[in-house]
Amino acid sequence: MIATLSGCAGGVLDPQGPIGAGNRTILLNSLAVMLVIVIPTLVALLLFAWMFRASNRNARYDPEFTYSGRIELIVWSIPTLTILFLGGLIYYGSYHLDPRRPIASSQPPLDIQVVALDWKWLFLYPDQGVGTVNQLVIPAGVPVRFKLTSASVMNTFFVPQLGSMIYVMNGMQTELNLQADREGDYRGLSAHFSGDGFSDMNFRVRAVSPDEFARWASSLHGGGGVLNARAYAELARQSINAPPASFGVVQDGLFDAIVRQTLPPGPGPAETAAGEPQVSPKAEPKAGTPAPAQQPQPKAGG
Amino acid sequence: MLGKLDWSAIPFDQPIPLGAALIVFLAAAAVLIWVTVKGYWPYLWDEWITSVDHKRIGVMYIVLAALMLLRGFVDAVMMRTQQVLAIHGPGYLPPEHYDQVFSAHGTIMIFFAAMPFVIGLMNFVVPLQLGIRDVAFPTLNSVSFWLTATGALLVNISLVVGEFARTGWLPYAPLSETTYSPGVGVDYYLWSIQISGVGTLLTGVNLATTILKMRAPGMGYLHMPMFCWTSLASNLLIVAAFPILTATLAMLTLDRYLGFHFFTNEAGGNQMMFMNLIWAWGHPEVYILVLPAFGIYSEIFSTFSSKPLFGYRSMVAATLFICIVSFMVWLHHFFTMGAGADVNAAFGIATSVIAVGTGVKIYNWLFTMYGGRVRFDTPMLWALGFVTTFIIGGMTGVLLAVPPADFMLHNSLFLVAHFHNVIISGVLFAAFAGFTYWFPKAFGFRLHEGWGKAAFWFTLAGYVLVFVPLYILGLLGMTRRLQHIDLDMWTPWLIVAAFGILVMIVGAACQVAQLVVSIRHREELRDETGDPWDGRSLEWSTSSPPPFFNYARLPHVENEEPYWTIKQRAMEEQRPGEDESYEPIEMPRNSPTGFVTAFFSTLIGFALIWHIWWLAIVGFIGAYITFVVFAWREHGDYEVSAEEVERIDRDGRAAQLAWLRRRERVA
Amino acid sequence: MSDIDSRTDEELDHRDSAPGEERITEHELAGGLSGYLLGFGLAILLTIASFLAAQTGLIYQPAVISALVVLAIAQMGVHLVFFLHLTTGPDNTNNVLALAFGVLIVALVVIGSVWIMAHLNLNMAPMSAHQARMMP
Amino acid sequence: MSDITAGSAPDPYRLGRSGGHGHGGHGHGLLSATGHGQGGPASKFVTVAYGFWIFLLSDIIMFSAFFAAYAVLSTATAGGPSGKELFELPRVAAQTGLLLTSSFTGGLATLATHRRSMAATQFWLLVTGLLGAAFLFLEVQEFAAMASEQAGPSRSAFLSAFFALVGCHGTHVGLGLLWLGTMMAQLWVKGFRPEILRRLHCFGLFWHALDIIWVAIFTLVYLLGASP
Ligand code: HEA
Ligand code: HEA
Ligand code: CUA
Ligand SMILES: [Cu+2]
Repeated sequence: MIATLSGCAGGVLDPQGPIGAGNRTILLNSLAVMLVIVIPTLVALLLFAWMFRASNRNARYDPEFTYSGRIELIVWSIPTLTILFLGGLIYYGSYHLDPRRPIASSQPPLDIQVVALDWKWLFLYPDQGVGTVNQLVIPAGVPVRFKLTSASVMNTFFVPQLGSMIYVMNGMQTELNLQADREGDYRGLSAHFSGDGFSDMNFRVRAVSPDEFARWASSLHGGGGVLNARAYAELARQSINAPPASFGVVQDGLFDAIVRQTLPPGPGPAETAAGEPQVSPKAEPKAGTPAPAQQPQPKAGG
Repeated sequence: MLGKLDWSAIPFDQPIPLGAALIVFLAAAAVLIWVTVKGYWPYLWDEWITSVDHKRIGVMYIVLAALMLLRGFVDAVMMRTQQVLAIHGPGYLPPEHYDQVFSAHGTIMIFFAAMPFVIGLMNFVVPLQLGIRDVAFPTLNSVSFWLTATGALLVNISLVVGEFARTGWLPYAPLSETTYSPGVGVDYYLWSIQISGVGTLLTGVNLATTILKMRAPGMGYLHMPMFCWTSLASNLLIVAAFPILTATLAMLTLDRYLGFHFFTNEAGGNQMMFMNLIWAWGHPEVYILVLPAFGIYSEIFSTFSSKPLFGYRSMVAATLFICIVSFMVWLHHFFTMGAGADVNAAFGIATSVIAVGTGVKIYNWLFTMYGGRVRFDTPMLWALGFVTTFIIGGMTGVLLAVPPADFMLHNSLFLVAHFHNVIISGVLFAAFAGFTYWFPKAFGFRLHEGWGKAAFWFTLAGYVLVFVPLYILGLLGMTRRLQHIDLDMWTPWLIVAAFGILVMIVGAACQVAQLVVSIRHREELRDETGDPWDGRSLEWSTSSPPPFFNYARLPHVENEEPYWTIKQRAMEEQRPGEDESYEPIEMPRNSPTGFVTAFFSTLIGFALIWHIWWLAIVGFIGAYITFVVFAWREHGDYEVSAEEVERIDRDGRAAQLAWLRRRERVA
Repeated sequence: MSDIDSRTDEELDHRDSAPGEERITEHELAGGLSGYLLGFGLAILLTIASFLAAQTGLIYQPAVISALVVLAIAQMGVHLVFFLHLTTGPDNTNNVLALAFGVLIVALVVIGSVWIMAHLNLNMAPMSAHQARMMP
Repeated sequence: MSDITAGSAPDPYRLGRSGGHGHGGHGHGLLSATGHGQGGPASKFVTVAYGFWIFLLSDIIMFSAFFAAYAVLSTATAGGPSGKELFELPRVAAQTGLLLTSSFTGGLATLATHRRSMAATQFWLLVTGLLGAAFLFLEVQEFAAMASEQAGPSRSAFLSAFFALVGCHGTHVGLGLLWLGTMMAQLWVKGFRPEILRRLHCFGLFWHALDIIWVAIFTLVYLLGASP
């Protein structure tokens, strides 16, 4: 089972970047320390229950054995010592793997802004001037500095193989630093339930070489799709299983406008579908019939 | 006239819930008709519905809990089957229904299955163990029960009329605000939890007062049985935590009903505050559930090892330690919100410190068995099943308390596996263990051992088969609350989990069979001694079922194992002694107050959910009138004459005396 | 705990007073009417002091908050002692313990929440100074 | 530790409190014994008052959640008016005086019950109620004024928290008045019976507790909010 576990790609035990690796090491360290006392405890439990079974007449019956100062002392101190060590791990781990902490690297970090919409992810590349929906392209080996917010309800941005997740909330901005060490395709998702379309709030993360990243960004830049306030309002309406899309032009300051709520939060179900609140609004039909928001019409060039 | 309520509220277009609801309601109607035809109403009304006897109320709590457990279990089965059927497909539950299922499952399990089960056991056992005749406020006790039942009723009404919340068992804002949840689902949640929460709070006040102020003569704090200690801690936590829940849900209600902005996206509302407050209640809540469970296990380990509890004082200290520390850790539910390293480290360390108190308990149970004579009756099996699996669940809890690890496992199925791992072994097994252990006390006959053991083994196996895969799935990056799945990597484990749930169904069936078989064979299983397990605390000293006044004379207590001492002395002195005079005693009178209050609160709740304002006003006036009528009533108590006490008492313990004599002859 | 053990019930009996119940003994400083009067007077003085502290410049401005908090705690103490007849006597132990538990929880909830929320708000304020500089 | 049973018969039912062990012996001796434990169940008066005391603590904890929310949201004015612009301290001073005095007269009513003086008790209870009603009147007036100035609870999170916190206290005062009225009627009809005395005692606890909460409100909400 252990073999299948570690051999299996895609989980949190198969990290592809320094943050995920750090998290995993801490996880395994803590686990190991605890197993050291949990396993003997488990064995002792079963052993004592069996040894002192009523039918075993060889076992000593000692109903007076109800207190032992020595045992009490041991019983309190073993867990205490374990927790002391674990406390150190928690303390240092919390500081070194704080999501806001920049990743040490010779490369300057790449800035990406993330907006969780109902129910899709919008990624903006402020320096490249482009944006994508439900697909994230990052350069491998380069630290990425995410700034994240939500257009409506809470979500959690999470790429299991890259490590730490973080909440995204409307009117607020969280920060997260991640890095992919190797090129590859990873799965990204929302880890926090956000409504009926939640199960499809996944995105693909493509870690490519820095050169390829630059090529990708410049090929996109100025190309199809304009993301301005109006297009954003369309995009912010609820839709399920939105296909990946991209924008060659992104209005300046869009992200900050969302964070500072100059762009209003997503409308929720009220303006979706038929427009009137229902007792039990039906889910959108799955895939196939995407709402208009998912195909930004290419209007003007950049 | 009817507010938002109209025919569209009934899901005619959704065959599954409608059919399920129809079955439930037909069954309920059938029961009602049966009761009417048989003419049981007067009996039910006099002996149960209006009863203020803590034992009757305890039993009613447990009946309610068992029913809701079944409902919650059906939800669990639906979720597990949906997740295997919805690999690369839609499954059979569309999202808006699936979302209600997991929300209802969590809500029902915590508030209407686990809480009533635990409260029911405390209600039944604590006064008996304390050697007194009833709780401090018997009528209030009945009100508490009926308020809890009201909450459960409202949740189940949402099956047919309208919908339930689609927000998870804790309605995180802003998803639960009107903008994103315009329907009545969240309102059902709010009012049913508010109403039952008031009931729970009153229970907390009641039992805490009972334990602190009403113990048999001689029972100092350090003579209380362990279960009373953990109940005390749990009820203090109820008193301390439930007001926070009330306040938090009140704020959300104000947001939804009156346009306030506590947690909205607009006008400066702060959604993080909702999480902060709800967990300030939510974390203590899980210890409210598990502390009495620890008490049950303590009783069982000592009884079935034929030994006093090892390290009694240490156990008391650990209980109080957990009680206090549980109020300092709530942030561990949102490490990943980004509060920063200081805050995360502080709360992470505080959380892991709870492992010390829990560990002490585990080791003391271990040494209780050491040097004992361990009997593997069903309650002991549940207890052993508990310790061995709980330490794994506790350990994964401590893993989640390490912030960098939680950054990867938060909201994953690993988390789901953690809390089922601790809650099922910690609370559910304890409920089953306590149920089997005290059942003979309540009804005078034992439960069938064979079926009980079968239920244990199947449930244990199913539980391992369901939740071990969930741990693995969590490590493979699968999050909770997924309505459909599109990753092949997860498939094998989902199939194992689905197989596990089948095994669990067998376990649940054994459980039901155990009850049925035991009732049919009750004469063979009759326990005349009042002490079927060779018990050590006071409840075993009275007859089974105990007379309505529990003890003809309050026992006098000298140490933590009063009944054991009594028995030992009786055996040494070779004679069961004769009685002296009886005295008249005062008992509380039955009262319909609880039931009537519940009736009006159901009206109020339903009216508020559907915005039927006039009905709500009617309900409030009715509730006030009930209150005044109760307050005006002439005699809350009545006197039982000495002769009556003597007669009942002699009847009750004739068999017991015979047993004592038999035992003497053997000795 | 051992304290309780070592007492006989004789001693404890009649020494357990209900919360708020006043057992006037000859040793008590101010009981009955004079107790209420004294409490009322002190409460009025403390209230006036609070209003003065807040409204006049008598107190160094940034420290006003601590003055107010101290005065409020003092006033609550006055209420507890003179109106609710809380004492440190053995007959009141249970009542004081319950109160202490309540105060502990209130403190944990309020201080904990404020601390957590301050950190969260700081980390997530829509526009930090740093960000404002980055604005186009 | 008392060990009176050592010499007596082994039967569980002979372990009751036999004569000679202090307070037992008479009909309701078991119920009237008080104490922290060894003495057996506390008297009904102590039990009821203690239970209510615990309930009050839980009520205060509920307020603490509203206080926490207020503390967190007090700066979230969303461009709307702040406390400094809205709070009128003279009114708050008047409210404080009214509630404090009513707490005091409530105490006088308690003293009157000790003397079993129906007239005095009813009089002081009435005064207490009237003062409470006057307090409530001022509060409603304040709320109405704020709502009419576009500063109602839905204006901003700050105002939501303010209205909820202060309004929750006001609701308690209102419910207290309802209770008080009911109690006065009961006292009138039934006289100084033990259960009436118990309830009056609980009412006293409730009323003083509301005053204590008001101290926190006028300090933390009004004085701090209005201070420059
Ligand atoms: C007390 C709490 C409790 C209990 C006991 C359970 C029990 C179970 N739970 Fe539950 N669960 C929660 C609390 C609980 N759960 C919560 C809080 C959530 C989160 C909800 C959310 O996401 O918001 C959750 C979510 C949850 C999920 C959703 C996971 C996800 O998000 O994807 C799943 C999926 O399988 C699940 C499964 C189960 C199963 C299989 C059991 C089984 O173990 C059930 C076993 C039951 C029995 C074996 C009882 C059978 C016996 C009888 C009915 C007879 C009784 C009769 C007598 C006593 C006479 N649970
Ligand atoms: C009865 C219920 C119960 C119990 C007892 C526990 C016990 C514990 N829980 Fe659990 N928990 C829940 C119910 C429970 N939990 C629920 C319902 C949730 C999720 C709710 C939701 O999100 O919907 C949750 C979530 C949860 C989280 C949040 C994770 C997240 O959201 O990301 C965390 C994190 O710290 C946590 C930690 C712990 C710890 C440290 C314990 C400890 O108390 C465990 C202590 C026990 C042991 C450690 C084992 C025995 C000890 C020894 C053998 C001694 C030696 C061992 C050591 C020194 C390690 N729990
Ligand atoms: Cu939530 Cu910032
Ligand atoms: Cu927790």
